[in-house]
Amino acid sequence: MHVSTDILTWTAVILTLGIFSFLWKDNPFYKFCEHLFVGVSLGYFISLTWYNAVYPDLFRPLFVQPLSEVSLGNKLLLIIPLLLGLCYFCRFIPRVSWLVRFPMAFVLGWGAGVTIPAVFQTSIIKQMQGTFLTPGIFARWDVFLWAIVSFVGVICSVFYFFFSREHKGALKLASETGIVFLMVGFGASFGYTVMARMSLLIGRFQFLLRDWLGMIR
Amino acid sequence: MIALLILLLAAGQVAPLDSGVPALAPPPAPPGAVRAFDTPNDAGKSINVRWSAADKLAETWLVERTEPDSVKVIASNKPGEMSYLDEDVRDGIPYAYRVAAVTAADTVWSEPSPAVTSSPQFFNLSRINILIAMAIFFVLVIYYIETAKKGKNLFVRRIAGLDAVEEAVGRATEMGKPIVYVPGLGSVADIATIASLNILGEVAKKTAQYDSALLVPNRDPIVYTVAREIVKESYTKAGRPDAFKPDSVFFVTSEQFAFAAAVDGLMVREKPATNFFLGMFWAESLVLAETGAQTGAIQIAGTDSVFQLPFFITACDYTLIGEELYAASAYLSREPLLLGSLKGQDYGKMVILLTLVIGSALLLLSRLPALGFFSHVLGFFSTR
Amino acid sequence: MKRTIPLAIVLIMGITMMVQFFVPHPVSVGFYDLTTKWIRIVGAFALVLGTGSFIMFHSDKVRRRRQGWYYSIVSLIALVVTAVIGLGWGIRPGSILQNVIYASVLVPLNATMFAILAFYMASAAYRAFRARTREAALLLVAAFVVMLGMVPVGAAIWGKLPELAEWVLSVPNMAAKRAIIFGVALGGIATSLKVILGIERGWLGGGKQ
Amino acid sequence: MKFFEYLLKIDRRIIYIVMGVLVIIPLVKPLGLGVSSGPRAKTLFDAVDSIPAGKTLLLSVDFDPSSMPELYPMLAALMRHAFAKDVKVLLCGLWVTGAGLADKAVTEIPPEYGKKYGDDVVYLGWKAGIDAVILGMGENIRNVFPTDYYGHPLESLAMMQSVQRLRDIPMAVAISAGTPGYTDWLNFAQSRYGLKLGAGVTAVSAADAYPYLQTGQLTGLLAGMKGGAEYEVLIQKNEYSKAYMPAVAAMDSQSLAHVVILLLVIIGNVAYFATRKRGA
Repeated sequence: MHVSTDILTWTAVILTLGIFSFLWKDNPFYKFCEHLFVGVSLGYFISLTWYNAVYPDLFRPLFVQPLSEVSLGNKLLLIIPLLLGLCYFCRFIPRVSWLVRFPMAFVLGWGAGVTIPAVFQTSIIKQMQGTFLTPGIFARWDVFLWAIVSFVGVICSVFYFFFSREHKGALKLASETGIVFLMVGFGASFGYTVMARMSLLIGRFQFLLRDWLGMIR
Repeated sequence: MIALLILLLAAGQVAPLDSGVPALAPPPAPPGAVRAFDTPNDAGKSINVRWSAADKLAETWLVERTEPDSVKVIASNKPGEMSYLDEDVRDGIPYAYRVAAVTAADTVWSEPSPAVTSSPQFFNLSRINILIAMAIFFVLVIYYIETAKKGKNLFVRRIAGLDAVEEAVGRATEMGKPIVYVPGLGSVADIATIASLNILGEVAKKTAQYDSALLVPNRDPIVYTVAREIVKESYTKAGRPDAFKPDSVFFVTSEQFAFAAAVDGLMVREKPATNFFLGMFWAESLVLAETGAQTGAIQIAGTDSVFQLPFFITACDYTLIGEELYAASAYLSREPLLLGSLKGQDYGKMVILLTLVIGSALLLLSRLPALGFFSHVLGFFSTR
Repeated sequence: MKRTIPLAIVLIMGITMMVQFFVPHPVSVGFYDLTTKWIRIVGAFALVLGTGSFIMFHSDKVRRRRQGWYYSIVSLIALVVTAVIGLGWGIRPGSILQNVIYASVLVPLNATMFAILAFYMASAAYRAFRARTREAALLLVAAFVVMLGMVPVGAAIWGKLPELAEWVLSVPNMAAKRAIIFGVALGGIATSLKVILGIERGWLGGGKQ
Repeated sequence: MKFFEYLLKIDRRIIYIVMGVLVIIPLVKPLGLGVSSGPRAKTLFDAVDSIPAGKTLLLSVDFDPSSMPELYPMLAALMRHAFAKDVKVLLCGLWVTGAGLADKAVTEIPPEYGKKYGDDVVYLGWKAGIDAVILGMGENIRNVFPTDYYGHPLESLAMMQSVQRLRDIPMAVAISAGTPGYTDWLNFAQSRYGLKLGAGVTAVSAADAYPYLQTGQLTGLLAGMKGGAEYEVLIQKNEYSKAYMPAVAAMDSQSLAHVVILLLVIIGNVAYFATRKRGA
């Protein structure tokens, strides 16, 4: 077992223990780490956004590249997103703060316009195609049985989320079956969430035991 | 050039150069049904070439393109691949294609296909199914929003979690303990937060009538300002403007876990009779629900985050699952916009279910010999 | 003017992008490429908005000496130092930003923040997860099956457990998730439609004009 | 009944200590419970295995450090598998915080197989605008990534000559911790460009991927650390790698941790119902 002497590993260890200390009691060491975390992650995001988006897509073609590489037409075109982006600044100037609505409108409108057909394609049409009962279900008894069970499960679960009529009679039976499917579905998510959190904890302990204390390979 | 030489050899019956060559294999039959057509539903500049193999002898296929000023072999395919997508063509120029079956000894060309020009299309026919689905759903949503606007009473069924609200506020008043209402950690743009704020308005009306204490901690500064307005308005509507305490609605912090820790401290100190956790939640939902359960309060939770619902369902007394949260806010606020779009979505779901049932019936019937064409139903739902 | 133009932009952009989805013509594909580039640029400026409110929030807390103000100084210094190093010496691998700040500060903080959730999970499992209702009991049973079925020890307890876990995941869970996907998809589409048609105006941020 | 009341009042820090100790023990002294191999991991393995040498496997790094324990072993195993089969690897990412992780993989793993940057592996870097990035890559990769993460123009990289757009790539695997992630690759690449798509996801979002597996949109799935361990075992069994297998080593702790959680739930409920019946 040989403890690492690398300053960077020690920084990481101190910060890891700082966050773990919140489990015992909320303390100044934890508060320091948390505020450090918020500041560093925003600074990191700004740096990456500049080098990966703003500089190559806007700054270089507009200001750095000569007219031979980027035609005047394209340069003028780039003025539009630049102006739209600058409108975000107006949010802090009370008199013109409504200008921030222009870039928001552009982003929201574009996003909604792109999302609606894509969601129809992948989440509705494609999923419906997967839900249909096809002649293929007659292949084997268990394939047939589970295909019917799944089909009924989808129908009943959707009926559980039906709000236009009181759940009585047949609708009550359907929504009761639906809730059973939903609960098993949530149970599966619960099981996987436990698995995920445990993996993260194990990952942190592996870091402490291997990179810091050198106790495991 | 080599092809020419081989042809000469075969045609001229000249003795084969090396005697080791076995008797010449019979020449392969030319590929049949050579078809070239402009690739549909695309941005142009691409032509599809298809052919069928007359026999099994061909080892490779050669595809040759003739355009007004040049003739070029553009591809050589393995025996199995009997199609080629030619994408370095220009729109509006006529092209003709020939395909050759090539074996070690022979190259036999097919008849040239009729000339074809590539062109872009203005509508992608393979996406007609998505267009129809969109049209149906848009009509439903807009129709119901309009009817709701005209004041027509739209029925929304009772939701389990909401019955508990009446009882929960009553219990708080009897025990003389406060109610903690957490409108989630999301922002004003999240649907779940908007739904939660609508429900907060109704809960505030009840706490005004019963004169019990209401505490509303917030994580988002904008949600905090909106929440305070809503509670103030509810107290005035309930005829108790004086009972409204401004600092009962307060901003805590925007850091996720610091907020959870602060609300935990509040619940342990105040020992509220009822906790409401309605809105957007992330991993901190566990921290809140656990501490709340420990203090013995009735807990009513609601979120549309599938990952956090399992924790609320097991740790709280009542849970509004996903769309029930939206329906609850439409039900309580009776706001035409919310009612209309909720009804539109409801009947949208019914259209999906109906299509699934009828479609499945047709598909299963398609096994019968006479009704084979029903199998195209599945094709209609394919996506490219 | 301050409301009609943004609403017009949302309507025009929404409709054009929906139509563009159905038109494979090069002009439409070209329009798509152009607008996607613009979205990336405008998106980067939105970050400026976030940074601005972050700085205002923390500097206000320091100026007013409100409770815990010295922690806000830590946040502000951390932001400035990281941004200066990142923008100054670049983000290429081996740069200070990547080797020091990213690997030894951001990674441990981010990973540990999630790791402590495992501990909360343990205490909540013991103190809060009750089979209060029929539904909660059903949920816990399904969770047991999946949790045990997904790890080798489950197979040791009962040979068929992994198979049962696989069945729970591919039949009931799949049916439930598909129903939820339909509901969420329609919900999202309805909201997007209301934004495009100007029925949903929450994003305008209220205000009199 | 006093005993049950005491049980319910246990301070949560005691539970934390019990949990911590039980997870650390197997890490230091493995119990050797082994790893079962699921069908989903095998499907993905076979799909990657069938990629002809010289072709390119696209890996999208859409996760951040907090999901590293679950997803980084998958990234490493997939790269080792590709290199062992002389398949070229192209990396890109939709998460800004994933950039550092992809860079770590590109610096550490290729040397194990004597692979050179630019010829056998290229990392394009991270880009904002999720659907804009994927659709852009579908039309022409250079539109979205004029240069790679290290600033070299794509023309200068030998491997990129044969890869202009998504149609030139036989298969992609999206390793995602949430959104943006594999669902975006499904929405904007798989259906639009017919790209064969596999996914590596965190355990928590695995349950939601099943509908897409059933429709065939997804070719194979690695779920959580267990999925990573299964893939590590598969590439080791086929002699594609002899490297240390972090995910497999962690599976013993994972097993023990799950058993602890289940026991805690059971004891908690027993104590709850015992006291409630008497106290009600």
